[in-house]
Amino acid sequence: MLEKANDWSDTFYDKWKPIAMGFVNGAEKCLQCGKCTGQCPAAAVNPSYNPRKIIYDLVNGNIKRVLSSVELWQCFFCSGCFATCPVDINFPFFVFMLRLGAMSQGFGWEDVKQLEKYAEKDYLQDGITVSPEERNPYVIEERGDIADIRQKAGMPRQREVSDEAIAEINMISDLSGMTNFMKKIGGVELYDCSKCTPKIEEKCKSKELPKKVGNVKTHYRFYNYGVPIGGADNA
Amino acid sequence: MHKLDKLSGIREEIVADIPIPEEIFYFQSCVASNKYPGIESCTLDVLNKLGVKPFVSEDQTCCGGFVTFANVAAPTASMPAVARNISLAEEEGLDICAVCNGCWTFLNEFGHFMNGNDEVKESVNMMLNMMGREYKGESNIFHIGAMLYKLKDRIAENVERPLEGLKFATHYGCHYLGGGKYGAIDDAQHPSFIQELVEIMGGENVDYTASGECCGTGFTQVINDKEKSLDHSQMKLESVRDEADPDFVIVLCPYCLSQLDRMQQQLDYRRDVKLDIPIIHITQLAGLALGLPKERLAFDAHIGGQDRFKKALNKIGIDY
Amino acid sequence: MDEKYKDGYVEKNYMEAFDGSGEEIGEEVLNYFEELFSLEMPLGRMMKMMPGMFKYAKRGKKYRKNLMNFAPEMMPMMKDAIKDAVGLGNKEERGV
Amino acid sequence: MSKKALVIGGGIAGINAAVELANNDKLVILVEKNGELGGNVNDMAATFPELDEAQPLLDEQKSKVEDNENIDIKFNSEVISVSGKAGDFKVEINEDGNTVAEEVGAIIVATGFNYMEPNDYSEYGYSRLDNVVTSQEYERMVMNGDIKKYSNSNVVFVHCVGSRDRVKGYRYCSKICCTYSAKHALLLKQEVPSANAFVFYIDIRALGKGYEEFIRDAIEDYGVRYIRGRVSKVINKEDTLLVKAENSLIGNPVELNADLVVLASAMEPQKDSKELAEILGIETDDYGFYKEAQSNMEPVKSSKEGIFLAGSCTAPLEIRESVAMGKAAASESLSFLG
Amino acid sequence: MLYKIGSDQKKNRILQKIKSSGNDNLNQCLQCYKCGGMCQKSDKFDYTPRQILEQIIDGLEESILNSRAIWICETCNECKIDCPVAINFKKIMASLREIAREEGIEPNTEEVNRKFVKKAHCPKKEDD
Repeated sequence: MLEKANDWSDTFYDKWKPIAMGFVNGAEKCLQCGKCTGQCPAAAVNPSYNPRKIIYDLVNGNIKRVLSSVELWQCFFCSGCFATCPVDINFPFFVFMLRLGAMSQGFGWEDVKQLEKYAEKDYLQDGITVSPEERNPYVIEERGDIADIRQKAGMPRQREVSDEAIAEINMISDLSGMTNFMKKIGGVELYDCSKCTPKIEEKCKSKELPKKVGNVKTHYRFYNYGVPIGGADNA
Repeated sequence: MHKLDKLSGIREEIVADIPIPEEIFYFQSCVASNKYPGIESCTLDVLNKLGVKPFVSEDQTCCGGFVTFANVAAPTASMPAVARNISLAEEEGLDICAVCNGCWTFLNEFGHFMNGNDEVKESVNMMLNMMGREYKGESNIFHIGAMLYKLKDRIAENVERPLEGLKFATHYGCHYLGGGKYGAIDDAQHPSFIQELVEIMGGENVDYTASGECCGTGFTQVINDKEKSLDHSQMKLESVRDEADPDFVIVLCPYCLSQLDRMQQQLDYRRDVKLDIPIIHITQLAGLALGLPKERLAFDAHIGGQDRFKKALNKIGIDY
Repeated sequence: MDEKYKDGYVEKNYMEAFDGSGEEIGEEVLNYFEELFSLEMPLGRMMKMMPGMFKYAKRGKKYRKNLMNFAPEMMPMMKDAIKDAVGLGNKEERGV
Repeated sequence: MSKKALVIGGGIAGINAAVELANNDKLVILVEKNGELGGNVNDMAATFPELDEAQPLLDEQKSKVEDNENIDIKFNSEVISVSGKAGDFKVEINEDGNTVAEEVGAIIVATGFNYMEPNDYSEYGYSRLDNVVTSQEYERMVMNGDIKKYSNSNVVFVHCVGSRDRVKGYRYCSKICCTYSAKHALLLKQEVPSANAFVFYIDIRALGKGYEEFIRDAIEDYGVRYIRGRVSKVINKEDTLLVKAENSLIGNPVELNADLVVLASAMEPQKDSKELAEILGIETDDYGFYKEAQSNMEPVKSSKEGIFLAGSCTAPLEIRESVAMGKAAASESLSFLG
Repeated sequence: MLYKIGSDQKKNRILQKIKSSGNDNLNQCLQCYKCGGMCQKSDKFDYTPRQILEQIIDGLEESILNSRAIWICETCNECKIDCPVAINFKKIMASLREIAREEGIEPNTEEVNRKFVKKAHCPKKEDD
């Protein structure tokens, strides 16, 4: 993997810190000691994920490799690295910000598309991100309807969020541009698992990319941090 | 046996400045209300029993942490939503108590951030004034685990159903101790405050190698890349089954609870791994010890470990 | 080994996926973040907020009341935004 | 100008300073906090890079001091107050309870360092897990032969515990852990050839004469496995310790079942170094090490005239440099002794 | 991917084969990457030469034998000339290829060096 160093933008990180309002700072203090990758659950299961390399590329300005990489989207967000880091780098915030940057370049939309349903259908329509609706057939017949369990526990059958609150978060979402951000992606419509057929399963599992998101051309991502031994089949 | 006496990482100065309020704003968590209602009912009853009246508001929406860190909502979109939720508690003049690591970290992180950055606070308040609300940033956010640890003497007095003969393993979750390491009451690498509570309630602590590991959700990996998330959860649950073989695993966050609970069925279905481990939340543990009835504990909402639930609960006198 | 990862597929393609050198891509991403995190209220952004406010107002009477008592605070902001956009403000201050 | 000099601290630096002054027929008062001389070298099994026995070497130095009648050694004693200026300081020393007043021309501070107790590093579980020891305890284990029970087992040496760490430790590098970890691995291999030694390092800093060859011999001839990556966690499995780190030369995380974990903990100043600085009226840096007058040109002079510094009370040093500094402090203080 | 170490080096099959084939100064490698810097084909490699050495010592057979580097190596041995400890990298690559052939692992790269493609009619033994 040839490092075209002249293709790096070495002023990116310094200019980026003030813009990101203090969410991201401290990466220049990194000792490259590897303490974060040692305890990282994602690095243990993914063939080529390595937080130390991502910080190294960010600070040195190799942002092309970071933004176009699959590894950036494999982070578990468990902030164990922030807990053990000897220089206190809050790595999950870096991943969160870099993912926003990668999406602005057209990468990562196949994952965000699958999550968009939780924001548009659940969060904005009934104010709760995780909806009571179950899709796992085993859970539906074994455990039964959650509303009965809530009633047996002496609580209202369904948690109510007042429409005033829903009106307010919808306004916040419109004002801050989140609504038209989601309209561009168009979420994955989720199928009923109990009526699953091979065709539906193939469509549900496939991660096809939205053609374009707004005026941003979308691309597939690449394993930029090492050869995916054994990991390539679900690339 | 967990070596408690040797070195406890509890940060006394942080525990000291947690106030014991008469009333507190209970921040409803989305996974708890729609998947595991036992957490909500136990929290309300336990707080009432311990003399802290929980205040529940229907205006309180989701903390928005999941949609933000799943990159669907940019931070500028979810910060006003966080400020709106905190302003609800400020209207009542109460502090907030969150039952989920994610809610606590998200409200805390953005709360501190907005207090530190005035222009952000101004622009957030500009949006909130449109709805007639205002974010002052006075009420602080506490985790239910920290509250229960702070009220441990009252718990000791109110234990009605001592948990004799039950073995408890713990899973502390990542965001409270790791992500919020400067606000949490315990040390991220070797936490022990749940073990202390278990000992107060009469139970026995067992330890296992992967107790410090993440539960495997990876925040969005369980949706985007289920195989990797299953690998990690399998490693963790097998370490629990083989080394600790507990009656209950206590977690601090409903999202960990849903992951460790439901992945047992997925692992059985996809990878033929037989697991039968009951996973309960710390509020349900407190409810168990303070003698709450079976319906309020709502263990039937849990998917995995149902036969072990039966065995363990019969041992302490609940015919489940 | 997956077909996609043979001989230099990665080097060739991830370079082509970006249409621009590292510096340009850096500028683009920085501009995106600048616009995402900017706190000023130019007229364009205020216009984009209008539909959200109307939708909120349509929902009911008490929401309209909230917007009404927000109006006095909004008026000065609108004036500055329009002044900036139309350029009536004094030139040196805006460094034109 | 009084003929007497005061040397605070009976470690290897203090001993050499006292002997040099005594050989120039000056009277020396040697104040030692504990009951015996030698300081940190008492716990050492061997020295590097020659790997020869440390205790005989130390006894030879101690006898030089004890047989020298110019040196009056005060055990279990410490300095209470110092007044006056260079050439005739008035010093009060608390010796076993009763205070003694002395007049000295110059003072040499050689209080040395102590190894940091890495209790804050709960990821390594220092005082929580049994088989996790610091390098000082490991040296004692080698000396009294406890090391023999680790035959055909894995012993892990962890670098940079407490040093090069802004959050829970000190930012400076303790200079000699790289070399003495190699020494520990060699001692292990000589004592117990069937044991496997693993050393987790960030970068090898062999900062002295013959140290690089010493470490390379450990790697090449004795087969000590050096892995570049800081240890992230030491987890308590049933009977072994699970060490988690990253081999950052390949980029993959690594797991290892170890039976003994040795932490190369940071060398920090003595607990009471700040109080002693106030008594003497000299400056310390923010860690608590004493500040030299000028770090390059006047490494031995303290910030106050007539008071000299020797050994690792100024910065983490190896024996060789502490001895050199002790002798330099002695020679510089001669001009203040009548 | 996480891998375990600690089992003694006797069981490390590849290391024993390389040691038996004559260069046992593998642990003298300083990991200084002088060899990769000057190698003409190192931009085509997926693992740099020193990473392959490090993996041999750790016994990561699967990732070495599946790597592209062993098949693209030009066997020009320039790396041995510049190496501060003169590790005979050409021989190491040769024995890796032999193991890969015994295991029947197909080279996963089209740019296989012509030298290693054995023609049916050609009696010459590979590499020398």
